Amino acid sequence: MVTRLLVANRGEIALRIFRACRDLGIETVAVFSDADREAPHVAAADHAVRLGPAPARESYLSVPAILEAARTTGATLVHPGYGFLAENAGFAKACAGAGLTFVGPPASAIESMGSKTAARERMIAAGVPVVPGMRKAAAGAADIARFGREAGYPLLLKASAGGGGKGMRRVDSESEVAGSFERVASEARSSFSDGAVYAERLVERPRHVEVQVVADSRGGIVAVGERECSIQRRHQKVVEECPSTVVGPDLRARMCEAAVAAARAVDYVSCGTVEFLLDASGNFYFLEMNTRLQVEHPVTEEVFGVDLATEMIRIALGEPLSIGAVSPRGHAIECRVYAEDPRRGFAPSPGTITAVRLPQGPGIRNDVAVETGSVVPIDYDPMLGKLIVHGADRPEALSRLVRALEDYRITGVETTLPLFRRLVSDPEFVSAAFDVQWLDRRLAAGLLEDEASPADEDILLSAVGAAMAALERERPKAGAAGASAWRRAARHEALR
Amino acid sequence: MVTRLLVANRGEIALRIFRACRDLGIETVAVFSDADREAPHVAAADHAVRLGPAPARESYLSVPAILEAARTTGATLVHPGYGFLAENAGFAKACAGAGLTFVGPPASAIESMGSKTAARERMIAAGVPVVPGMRKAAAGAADIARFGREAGYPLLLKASAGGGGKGMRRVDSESEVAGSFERVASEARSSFSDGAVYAERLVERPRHVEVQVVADSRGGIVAVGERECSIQRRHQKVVEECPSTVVGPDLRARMCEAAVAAARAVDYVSCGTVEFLLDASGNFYFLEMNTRLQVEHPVTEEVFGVDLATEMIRIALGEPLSIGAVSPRGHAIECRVYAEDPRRGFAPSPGTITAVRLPQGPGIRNDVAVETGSVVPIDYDPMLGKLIVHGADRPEALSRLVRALEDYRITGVETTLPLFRRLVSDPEFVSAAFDVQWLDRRLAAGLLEDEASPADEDILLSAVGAAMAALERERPKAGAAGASAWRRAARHEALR
Amino acid sequence: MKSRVRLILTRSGAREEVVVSGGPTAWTVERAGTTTSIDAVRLSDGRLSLLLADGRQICGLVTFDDGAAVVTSSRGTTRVPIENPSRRGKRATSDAGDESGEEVRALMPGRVIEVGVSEGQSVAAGTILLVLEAMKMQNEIRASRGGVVARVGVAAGQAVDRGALLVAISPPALSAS
Amino acid sequence: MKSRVRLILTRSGAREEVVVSGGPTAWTVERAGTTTSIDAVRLSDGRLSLLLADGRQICGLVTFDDGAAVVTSSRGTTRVPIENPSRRGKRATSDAGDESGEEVRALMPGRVIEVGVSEGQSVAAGTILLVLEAMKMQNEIRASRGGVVARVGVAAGQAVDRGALLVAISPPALSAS
Repeated sequence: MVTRLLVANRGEIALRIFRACRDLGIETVAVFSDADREAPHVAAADHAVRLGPAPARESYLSVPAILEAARTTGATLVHPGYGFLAENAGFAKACAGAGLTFVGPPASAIESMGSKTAARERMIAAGVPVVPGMRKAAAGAADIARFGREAGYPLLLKASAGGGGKGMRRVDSESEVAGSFERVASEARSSFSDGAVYAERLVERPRHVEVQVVADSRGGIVAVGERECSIQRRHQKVVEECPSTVVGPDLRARMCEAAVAAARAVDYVSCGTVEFLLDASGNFYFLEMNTRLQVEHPVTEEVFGVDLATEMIRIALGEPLSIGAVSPRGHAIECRVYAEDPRRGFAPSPGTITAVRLPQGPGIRNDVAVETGSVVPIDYDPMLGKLIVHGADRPEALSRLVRALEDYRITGVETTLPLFRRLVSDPEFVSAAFDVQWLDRRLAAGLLEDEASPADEDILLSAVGAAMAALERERPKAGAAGASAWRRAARHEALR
Repeated sequence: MVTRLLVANRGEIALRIFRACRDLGIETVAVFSDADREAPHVAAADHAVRLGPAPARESYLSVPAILEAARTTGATLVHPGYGFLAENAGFAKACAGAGLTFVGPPASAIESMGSKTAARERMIAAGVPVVPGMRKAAAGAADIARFGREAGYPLLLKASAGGGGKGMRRVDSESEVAGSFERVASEARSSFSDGAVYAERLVERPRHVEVQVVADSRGGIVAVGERECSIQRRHQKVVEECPSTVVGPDLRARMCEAAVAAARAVDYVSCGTVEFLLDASGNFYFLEMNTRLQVEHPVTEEVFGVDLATEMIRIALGEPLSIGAVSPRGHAIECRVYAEDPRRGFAPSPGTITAVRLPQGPGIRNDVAVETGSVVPIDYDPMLGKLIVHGADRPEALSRLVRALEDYRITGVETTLPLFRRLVSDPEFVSAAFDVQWLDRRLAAGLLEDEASPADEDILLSAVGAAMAALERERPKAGAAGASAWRRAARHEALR
Repeated sequence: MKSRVRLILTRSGAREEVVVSGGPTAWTVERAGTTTSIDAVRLSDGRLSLLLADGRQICGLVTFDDGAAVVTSSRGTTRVPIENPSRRGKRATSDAGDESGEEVRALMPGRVIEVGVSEGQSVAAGTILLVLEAMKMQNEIRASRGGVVARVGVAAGQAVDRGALLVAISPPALSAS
Repeated sequence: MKSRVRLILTRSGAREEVVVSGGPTAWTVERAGTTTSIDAVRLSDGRLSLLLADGRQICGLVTFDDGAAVVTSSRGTTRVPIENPSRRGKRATSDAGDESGEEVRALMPGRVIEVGVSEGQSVAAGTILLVLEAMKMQNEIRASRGGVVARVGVAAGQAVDRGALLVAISPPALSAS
């Protein structure tokens, strides 16, 4: 019987999973909304089924439509990608209920990791380090001071009912405890009608370092090194690397061990990622576990020479791990290319891609879901794809990244490429001296604002360009570029 | 002072060297003929200088024009690429004479390996195995029989003055010696006015396996594994792999040792390749040494995680080897994409490329020198570029190759892509059961002739395509694709 | 915006009638008693994407060349001779035109090395008309049928583009004058 | 086929006169007393490639937008305001047109969530005209100068394309009637 896999997603992750299927000899099924009939992920599949109108809730989030598409096409495997229905335990259960194999972790593991508080308790039980914090609200300032003596300063006071940055206050020493406690408690009472306050250790300028784990359904599990994902804009990852420059062999071993313990604690099966905060002293703390294949998985693939997407499918089919004791080689960096305008506050820039020119040559991988003529709809996440570079070490990877960014061209929509071009010439980025707030600080300090003033080269291009345009207007078939265009047109004619 | 490197070449190898320069922070200088003013290698360089008219002897082979271009642009390094002036000792000397650093081996090493007979003598002296042969012409049949008893059968009798396949005869046993000797001697007398005949061991159905060596100017030398290059059409390599499936660790060690001895024997410096014939019993024989960077170098780069092009430049600048004890990982395959029509005897297919769509995703590298709109001139070798795939093992590399070939599109000229699409489904190719004559036998047996008859899919596409075309003719702005095109045009308008 | 076309397609020598109706995106294809519903769009790279009712997708580039559809897809390139019976009149005329002589055109750009015939000369099928060099290879261009050289469009040494008229040959019947 | 244009380019606020003559590929650029010879071609991807006498290449895409050349190259994107004095008359007219009012257009496709003004209403600079949603983000569109709403081109709930006219504002002086 033919094995057929449906990807309940769109864009580059759908293409990535389809490529994995083709490498495994599995037939592919795309689903699409009315905005995507002509999208590359649809054209790339052996089967394709319309889900519904453009809004995600009527298409890519519609569980009944997706299950029906699987039934129509005879798909037996369903891959959620990332976003949309990934990490939705209900969807995993619905697939199982319809007799389909969900390519991902058990619904129970998704659920366990989905609740942040329950996950924290489980991690503590499994011996995975978490940010030290009081397990219940403080009865008074004395409770806070006692915790501070145990855990060390600085602390972060938090309103139990708070959220979104409200009702939080930094405390640097015991002398500040009493005043700060009163202030947070009073703010909590007025804002949330609940004066409960607790404290946790404040991790200063942490890095985001995560560990890739892969577990099969027979008890096999392996950690495939770490990824450095500290380059974030408003908590969204923008650039990821493998390995992290600040993780040495000993720390790596301890982080991998903790990640495996975290995955084991929820009986994890499939590819997953355990995210940690890492402080300057090399202490790391469990942040959360992403129970899916992540956007940034390619940097691990390049450095470890593995294929996480095919491995994930093989595991769903009941096969044992094929990834054994792999070792890293070189350094990889990924840039997420979004249709956003970095010069206008990263406003989305949907529209039609008038031309795409991808970089190529040694050390460059493109996982990109747009082509010349593609439409970037207004309805979804505006990620166009990912640029992944790989080199023998970080300096070589960076050189290749600079080269790739110079060669990369997308016209028709604004993209985040200009941001990356600035980043690669930033000394702190080049020396990897960053933390999770670094990019936001850099942007606030005007990273993108000192617009280059035109160089002599630009003056010459403008002047000759204007003269050529004038000549072409006057003599459409005899001007400089006109001659060229005409010559080309003539050649085209000759080909008919 | 700025370091500036001139590439005395065009096409994909010029782009490859320019990428290496950019990764090293070296400025680039392109040279071009009148056929190449708009070629991608010119647009990719910091400087570009016209050499002369299209014919190679007036441009890419014109040493004075190239030296003048270096002088004009202040280039201090000259890279010959492959073909044209690579392996031309006179050019290497002319560069030195003009005060330029030639990025390649010493002229003396080029000369030593350039003479096949002198190279053979040197290899024998250095203990590098060569095909056993008589060192002078036979005085009579008895000499041949004596050699046959030493070296073993089959033998190949050759007219000393012969060449191009003429004046050669296979001898399978001693009983055939006398008759064959007379026949070859008489043919030699009539064809070449010289009856001298000698014998050598006939290597049956050999593979072409070559070893990459890299040597610096300080005595450092390393062999970076082997490449399997047996897939050849009329002695031209078509597909190359790394590693060879028939070379185990012991054989590899012996071949690498022999390659290092060969390079040392001519005081080799730079990247170079020692080519061997390998028989079914694991005996290998020196064939020749290519004193340049080869077309197929990327498969070694992918498997060993090294950059041979940057290493070659570093060595020319006097730096020591940066490649140490590297170890292979996975398997890589390269296909040479030519503008040739495999269905018409591989006739060259110059013209304008109307569209290029390169494959992408995991395990795929494109070293390609054409873009949409590029012209493939009639004046030069019609190689468009190379597709290189890499996987954890040969089966994974092959799967990725199949996928890449499905995704690859070049229109406007005919290409060798259809040949590769047939090859990857050939059981002997898939099991690597081939030798240097294998592809020629396969082509003679009609590998490309059993043209697929249209499938139901093709019938449906033809019928709907015809109906859509009819509708579009009638209502240019309201037909199926017309609507689509119109919608896109409208979007373009809106962007202005 | 609806359309209905009757076509005769030839596959492996067998002729098959197909009726295609609908449009611009929803089509019905009737062949040999079966009816297939198809959603068809042209993608930005020019390929057609057909979706069948069971979700199966057929994707490929369709171009038309000399009375045939040329279909290029991941399965390779195939040629499907196609007739539009409602246009039979025109076809017939153009067929007659084909039979009236031969126009030998350059299949690739190159340089003319030698011209072996002159206007008015009678040639047999297989006669070498001229030698064209492209990419260092010399190609002998031969007549595919007999006749009289009506025109020589190039001279030795001349560079020619793909598609350029090299030699026109009239059939013997028309060459009396 | 030869041409000669006098242009005024503005860089960092300073105006510079440039005379470009020649064509179609060989150009001479005169600026501030220096003369540069340039070989220029347009590449198949639309970029210009300029070669100077010392072999230096300058490569980039040049487009023209609202009286400026926009140059995109590996150095980034810069904007060079450019005037063609021989066309000054036309420019002046169009400048006057600019001053006669404001047309607020959609900078990206989206949906109109809310329209805050109606035709005939007086608005101050900064007044929220409407709210446009694109990719889940709500963007407040404000008037950049005061005036009277001459036209509201959209309604709440409506999807708009990039470039669509949202609101037209007449200057106060013209809004009496």
